[in-house]
Amino acid sequence: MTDKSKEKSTEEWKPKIIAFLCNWCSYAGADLAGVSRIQYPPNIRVVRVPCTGRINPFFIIKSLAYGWDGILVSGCHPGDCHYISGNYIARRRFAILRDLMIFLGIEPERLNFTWVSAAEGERFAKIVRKTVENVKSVGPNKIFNKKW
Amino acid sequence: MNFEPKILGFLCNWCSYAGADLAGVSRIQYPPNIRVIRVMCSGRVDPKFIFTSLQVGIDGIIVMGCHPGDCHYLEGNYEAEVKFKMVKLLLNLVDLQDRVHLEWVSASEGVRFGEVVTNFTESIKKLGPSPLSGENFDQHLFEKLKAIELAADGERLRALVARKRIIMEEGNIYGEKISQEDLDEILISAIEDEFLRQQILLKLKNEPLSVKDLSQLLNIDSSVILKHIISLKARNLIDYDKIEGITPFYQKL
Amino acid sequence: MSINKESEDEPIRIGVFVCHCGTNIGGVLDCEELAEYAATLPNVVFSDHNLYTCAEIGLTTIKEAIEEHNLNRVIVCSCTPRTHEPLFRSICEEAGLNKYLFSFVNIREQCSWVHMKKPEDAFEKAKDLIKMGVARATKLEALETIVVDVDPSALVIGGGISGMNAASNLSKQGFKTYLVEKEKNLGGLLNSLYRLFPNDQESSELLKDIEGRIQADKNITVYTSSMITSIDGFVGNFEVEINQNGNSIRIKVGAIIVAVGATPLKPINLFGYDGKIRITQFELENVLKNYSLNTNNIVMIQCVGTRNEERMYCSNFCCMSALKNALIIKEKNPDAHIAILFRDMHTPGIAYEEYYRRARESGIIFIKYLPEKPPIVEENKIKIYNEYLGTEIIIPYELLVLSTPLIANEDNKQIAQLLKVQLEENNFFLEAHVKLRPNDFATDGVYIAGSAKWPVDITESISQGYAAAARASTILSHDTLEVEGAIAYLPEEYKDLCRGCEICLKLCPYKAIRKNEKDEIEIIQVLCKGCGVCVASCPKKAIKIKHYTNEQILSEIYAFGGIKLP
Amino acid sequence: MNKVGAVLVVGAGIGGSQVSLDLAESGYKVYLVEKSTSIGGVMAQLDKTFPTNDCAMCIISPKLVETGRHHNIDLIINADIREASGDAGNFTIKLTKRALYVNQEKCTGCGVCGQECPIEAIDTFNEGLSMCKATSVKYPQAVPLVYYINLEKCIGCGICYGVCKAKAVEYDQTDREIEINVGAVILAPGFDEFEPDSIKEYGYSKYRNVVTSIEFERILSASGPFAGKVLRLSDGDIPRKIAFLQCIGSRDMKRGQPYCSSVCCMYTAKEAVIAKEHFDVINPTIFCMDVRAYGKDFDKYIERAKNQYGVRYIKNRIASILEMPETKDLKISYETEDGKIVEEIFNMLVLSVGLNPPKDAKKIADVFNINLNEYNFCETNSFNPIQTSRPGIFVCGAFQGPKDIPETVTQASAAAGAVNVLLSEVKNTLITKKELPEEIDVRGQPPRIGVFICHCGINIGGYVDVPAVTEYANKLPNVVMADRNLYTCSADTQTIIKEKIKEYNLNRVIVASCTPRTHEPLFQETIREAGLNRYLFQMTNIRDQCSWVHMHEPENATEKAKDLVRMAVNKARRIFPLQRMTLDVTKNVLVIGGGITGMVAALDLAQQGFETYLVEREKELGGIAREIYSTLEGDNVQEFLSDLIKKVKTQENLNLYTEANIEAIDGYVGNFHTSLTYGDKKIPVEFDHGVVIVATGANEYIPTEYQYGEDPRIIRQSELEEKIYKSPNELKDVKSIVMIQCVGSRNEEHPYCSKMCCAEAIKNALKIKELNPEINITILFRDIRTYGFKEKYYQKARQAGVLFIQFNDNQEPEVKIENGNLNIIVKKPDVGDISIKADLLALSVGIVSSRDEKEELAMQLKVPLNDDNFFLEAHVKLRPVDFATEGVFVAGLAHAPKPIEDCISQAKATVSRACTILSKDKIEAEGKIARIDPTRCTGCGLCVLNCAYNAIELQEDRRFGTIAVINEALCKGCGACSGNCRCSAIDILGFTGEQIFAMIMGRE
Repeated sequence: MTDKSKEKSTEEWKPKIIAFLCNWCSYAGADLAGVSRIQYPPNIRVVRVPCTGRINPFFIIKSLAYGWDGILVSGCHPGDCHYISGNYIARRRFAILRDLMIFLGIEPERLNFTWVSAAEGERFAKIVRKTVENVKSVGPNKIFNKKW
Repeated sequence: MNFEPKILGFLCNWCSYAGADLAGVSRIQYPPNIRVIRVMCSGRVDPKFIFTSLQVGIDGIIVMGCHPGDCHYLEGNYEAEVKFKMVKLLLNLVDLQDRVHLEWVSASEGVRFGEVVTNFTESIKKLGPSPLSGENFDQHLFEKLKAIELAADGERLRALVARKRIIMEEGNIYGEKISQEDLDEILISAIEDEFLRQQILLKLKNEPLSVKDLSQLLNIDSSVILKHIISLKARNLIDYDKIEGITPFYQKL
Repeated sequence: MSINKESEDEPIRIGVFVCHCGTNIGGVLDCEELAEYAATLPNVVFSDHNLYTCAEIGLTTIKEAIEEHNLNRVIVCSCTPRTHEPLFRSICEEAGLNKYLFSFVNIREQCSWVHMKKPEDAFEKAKDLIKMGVARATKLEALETIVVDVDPSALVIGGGISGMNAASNLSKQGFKTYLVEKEKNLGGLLNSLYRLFPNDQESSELLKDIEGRIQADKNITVYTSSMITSIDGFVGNFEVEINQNGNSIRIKVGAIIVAVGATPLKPINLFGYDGKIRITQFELENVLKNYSLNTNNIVMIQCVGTRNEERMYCSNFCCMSALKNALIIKEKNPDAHIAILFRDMHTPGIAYEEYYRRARESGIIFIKYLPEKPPIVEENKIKIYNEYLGTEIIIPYELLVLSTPLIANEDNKQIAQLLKVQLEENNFFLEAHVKLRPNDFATDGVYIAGSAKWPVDITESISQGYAAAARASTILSHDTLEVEGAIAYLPEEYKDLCRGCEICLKLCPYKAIRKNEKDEIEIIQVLCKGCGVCVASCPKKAIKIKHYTNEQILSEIYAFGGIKLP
Repeated sequence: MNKVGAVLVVGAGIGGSQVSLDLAESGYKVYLVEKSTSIGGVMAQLDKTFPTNDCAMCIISPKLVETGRHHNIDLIINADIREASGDAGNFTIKLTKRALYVNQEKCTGCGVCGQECPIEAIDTFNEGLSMCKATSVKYPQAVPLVYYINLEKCIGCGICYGVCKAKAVEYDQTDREIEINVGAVILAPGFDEFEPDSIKEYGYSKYRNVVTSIEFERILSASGPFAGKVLRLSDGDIPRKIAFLQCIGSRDMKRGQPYCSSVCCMYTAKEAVIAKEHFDVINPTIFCMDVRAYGKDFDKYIERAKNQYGVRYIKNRIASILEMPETKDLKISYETEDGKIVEEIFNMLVLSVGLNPPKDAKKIADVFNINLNEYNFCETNSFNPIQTSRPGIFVCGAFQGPKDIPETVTQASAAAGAVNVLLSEVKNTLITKKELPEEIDVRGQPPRIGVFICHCGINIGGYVDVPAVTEYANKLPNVVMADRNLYTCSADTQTIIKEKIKEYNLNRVIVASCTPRTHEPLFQETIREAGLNRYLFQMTNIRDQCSWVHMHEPENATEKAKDLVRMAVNKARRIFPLQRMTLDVTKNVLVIGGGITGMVAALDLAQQGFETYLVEREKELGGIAREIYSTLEGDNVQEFLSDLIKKVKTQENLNLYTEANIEAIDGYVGNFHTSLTYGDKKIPVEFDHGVVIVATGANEYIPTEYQYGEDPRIIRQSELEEKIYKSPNELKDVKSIVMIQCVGSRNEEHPYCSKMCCAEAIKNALKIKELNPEINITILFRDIRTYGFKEKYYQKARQAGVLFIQFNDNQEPEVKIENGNLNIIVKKPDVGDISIKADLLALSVGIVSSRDEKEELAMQLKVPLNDDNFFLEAHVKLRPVDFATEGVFVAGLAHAPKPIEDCISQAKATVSRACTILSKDKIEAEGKIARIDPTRCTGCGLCVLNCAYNAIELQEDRRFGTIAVINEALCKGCGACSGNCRCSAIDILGFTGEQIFAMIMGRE
């Protein structure tokens, strides 16, 4: 690491986090946070997907490869899935993915999987805060050198 | 010891300040305790000025404007009156209401200006030094006054007061006139709410506190505190901090 | 425009000048010591004391000190800013200092003179006042005065006697004048009058004279049968749209005079009014024009439909009209029996009282009636209770004349809205101040004359026309208009705070605040007078005021309180 | 008289919304009239719902949005019905729409008016636990999202008018009279909660820590006043011990209502469980009389509450409540099972309040001229629970009697079914259909993207630098124009968008504004009107998820907005038109099962002219109902049944196959093909149909316990009923009858409640007492579950001298036959064993469903069974008669044990659900669905397992071998298959991997 990049990392570093939200619960929860004007850090960029079940593990890996500092995946609470069982499938999938990523040397703090319901605006904000904190705690994504 | 109160006067440029000048020209003698701040119109006197004055230990504050109907700016003194009424109501909450006074003095009333200042100075002398003056001022009261200032400075009370006169005199948007009493009732309840909320916020500024802590510190029933905690939370001014045992703590955002 | 000596980085350098004012101040306060005290205050780099600061030598001292000590704030501690501020401000400007960087401390009217017997306390007070003045001066900012161009032309609304005189007067001063009349002819009520009191001139004569002058005047454009449809802009720069018979005409003027006059009341359902043998005083004028009266018994009733609950005002000229017309009848037909039933005769001034005397001498009978016992009008007689006799009198009549008041025009409301000016409770126009600004509106650049404001007679109408013209010329005679710099404004960085609640807009007495086409609050600088009510009321605290900022006032409070708050 | 193809629905809770959607989808114009300002009713207030603990808002809000947007539903909020005249088929309704003082069309729901309003009011949605403003919206996710002015509180300051950028505030609005013409009316006004103020002993509104269950619901809710923290009101602490008191205002002859409110036992258990879930320190205790967990999977829930969450149940009413002055805790004294009075301190007390008829029930009855029952609920009868006393006016939901959400939804659909029968000939006469221009073919064109960025008044523009974002958007690749609007959703902006599409020849449109959840359909409609395929649209949310949540960081918010716009552009560059597949619908129905349920459904459908095939396995129609003579309420079942059978046999369009055996059911929604054999000769027959209704029923349990079958005196309840009705003489010498409840129910083998056995026992007991009051009847029970109005008969039975003895769950009575004497021994720990001599022992047996019988059909239809071998519906709460597989429905005992009226409700509900499909000539499938790349598919079949909708099959392909094939008609586009496909052979149209990668990548 050069001195210059060191310098850069010490100044106000704003982690970029990509969030995959399921359309029916978490996206609605994020909307509710907005309607209730609950403030949270502006580091996340949301990609709306129909269901967490739709999230290919590849999306996560690619996101890291493209230099996002952290990932947030949020779906319906267990049992609340609009598509009956999609979130269960996602849960199993991410449990494995997480192990794999940790095995690859990726800090688990970058990978944040959670549930947020349509009534949990406050919780959504809290989770974003927590996610940003988590990602901040491990610093910029350096595992993948690819920059845009 | 002879108590010489510090008195601050806010005088409108066109009537009262001229009246004070006339008192001078006429060599009318009055107690030298008053210091004057000239404003263009008594309507300019932001309630904040009065609360700040009390906070810095001034013993008495008098606001003077043109007589009703004489305002150089047509109706600024009426606005001053409405605002002053709120100031009184707020100061009632901490028993400082007698330290402020509103009076109309015209440019020709030099003698009267002298009388008004004399009387007000006397009344403040009788009250004795402000509990907020001196080195060992009442910290508790100071904080309460700060809360009052913030309450008066908040959007809600400012909006209510700014529209009060129109609603009373010209009628509201439905074309009805609401009586002073009814509006005062609404205003008083808003004042009480905002005062308490600001007190809570001030307390939370220093450290996270629980409802029970706040209840004890402010000597207000804890269920009432909780009610306002909910309102403050809904306004995103405070949030949960932590839970100790079974007691949630709140922090200011 | 003065050079702004202050720049952001420049440290604040205050000069304090304490005035002895002969012995006025110096006799009570130790000015030298005050000057020394001032020197100890933060940011004060220079202090001095003079015998008369306002004298040439004092002023020179200030100028020199500004130069020498590179002062960027000047404080004079002397008399009252109300009289002397302009002087010191101009001295500062001459020395290249923005006039708003000058501050005044009143230690004479409000200190030495009023606490002569307590010089020690007065001294302490003076110190405090200086301390407060210095604190305020530290926070002062240089302000620019706003200059707007003035369109040297005027619009007069209403072509009656008042409006015509105003127009003629303005034109004579060299201002292009537009005279708008809603009727086909100029003249207004003059058209319906016969002779005029107190000189018994024929109305038509007067009308012919003035109308001739107006029509001949190239500087006056007359629009008859015309209505104002819109008025935009502000003092010096009004944009007016006139509708003449369906054609739209747009003009630009610097000032506007409202001289729309008033309308005589038709006393429907009062005293048996029928327009034939029971007519109004105005209708009588017409009868008198080509004298066709062959009746001997004439009764006049005063205060018909006025000074009652519905119209709590006196119409001012009706007593004189009645006297005048009665005398005309007497003149034509000395045998006529005329009785005037009145409540109070209003004949102010020498000429008018003279008229009254003549009427009495000519044998006209005056009978007072009480408002609670008004005359009872029957087929051809009138019953009236006489307070002095304690009985009812019966008077036969062939012609009954009712003196009715002028009432506000129906379209006053509409015009008021266009001009954003106020009406009073009877829908007459409301002047800015009844005593001090009788022909001004609160809105700058708009003036009022004649019966539009209040029923007045011809004489008064003419003088008000002149007065309004004179007021308008104070604006029009300048190429540009310098507007007060200490005004309210919505700073760019606070614009986002504003939610558009319109509280300020409703409170502003000068209509200086409006919502623009983007639905944003906008303060029209030239209209603002800087009273600060909007600032003290804005719930979002988005509106600020210059020269009386919160920071400035609070700094004074802190200085006095002696505690520095965080 | 001309029938009118429109329906009035009164009340827009979950019932009213369901009925409206059903009818709107079936081709009727619906006027949905709601007295408050937003739809959703009580369900929107709930935190979670039992028994699944689903988040109420998650599952209801999509439904509400759909209701609010449906082009056949005319939503009239804040309105009261004044008059209803006319007859079935043609009513004239006069109603008053009260002024909102906000223009509904103009209001964008941005909420600035509420924020700036200086007047506070009590928030009724939060049950008074928090404050709202005099200008407010009912709740943040309200549909329609319209603010209104609370005139009682408003002082008329006019601030809201000034701050409303949309100029929607209209103070001069007045109440508006509306007259509408409809063919039928459905009443769904719901209920009002019992107000416990009247019962002083509970201390409600006197003691701060006593709350009602609905208040507690808001306390639990994540969007409630405490944001989901369970706090007590006196001091904001978490209550360690919460006591729940059941039956407040229910089953209370003196101070409340005599009936059972049906839902309280379950919601109390749910509240206790959720409270425990929120904070483990909370220890809930429930004081109750009986635990009435009679619904599907309810008992399991109670068991979980007890065992998993440690919820303590005390089967006693409490004696007194006292507030401790210092701590504000509550001292409760109650009687233990062994008769001791004990005192216990609780930190908080929740009163499980009952359901009362709506406060305006009498007014509703007057306006519509219908009868109310003795409790002021709507009067109906057992065999037609949705029909009011006036033809053409139907009822559903809690106004008919206290009930939970699934039953309400079922009844709502049932009412819709009844309307379908009444108005079938005027179907599709009043609905609107938009003429759309032909779609522009954009194939082969490079993307030409237009970006519209919304200021949303100040909601976005106040925090995000919209001009900067617009400028930024303009520079992005393929963007040919970017523009900004004050309100992109306003009508005039729609015109602008259309003009710009023409002017710039746009083939992709992006709107950056609020949430696509509510506004995407609007913009899609706009671009479709301009000739673009609706999938050529992208929306990005820079308000709810950007400007509103980063108000204090305008620069970062602007940066985020730019990123979001760029991500949308990147995706838009890769989107392409999608076509919604349309399918022809075969307007025939297969109804499987010829019991009451199946017959009612078949009859209702055939009456509408749909060709209906009713298939019964046995020779006789009638199923289990053949053994039932009377309902608890005294209705004659046999008469009803024979009448029904007669109708079925003579009904036109109704093809009846008895002794039938279904060989195969193929196909999918709209296009099923069935082959079966019927009659003793096994005649084969084949037919096509569009939908399937499963009404295969269930069986009575044949007990092995209590020595059943070993002694003629030990019989089943149904055998006793037969005796009563057929041979009452046999009972002549009987002096003592004992009944044992829960035989074969609520045990390990059958862990569910059979719902009807308590009623059966009481029904028989009452009938016997009627025949001979001298006979001693003892009912041994665990809980008496006479829910709803059935409680009345429980009271009656007790008054008639029937003895009720409770036995503990783990201490079943013993049957001893000694010396020919039949003795039943009940163990009571407090008083010792009780021995009762009986001449007859009637066993109240449950309903069971056998896997052997059901499995084959389940396989044929690809629908699931639950652990108890009943069919599993798509969603317990909101789709109670649907299967996840589209076009297949379930009703009656096949779904779960239930009494006849519930079966009929479900039958009618399936009729309505079927009509939503059958009423259309073509059905449109989802456009955003899965697509398989056959070259990559290895045919592993994992996706087949993952698909919740049975939309994937493995098929042999000539070129590729075994591959997965998507049934486009069934696919919902959830993407579970795609995410799991190990060869990345499956992609989701509209959310393709490429598109999402583009969003991930596109950072400069």
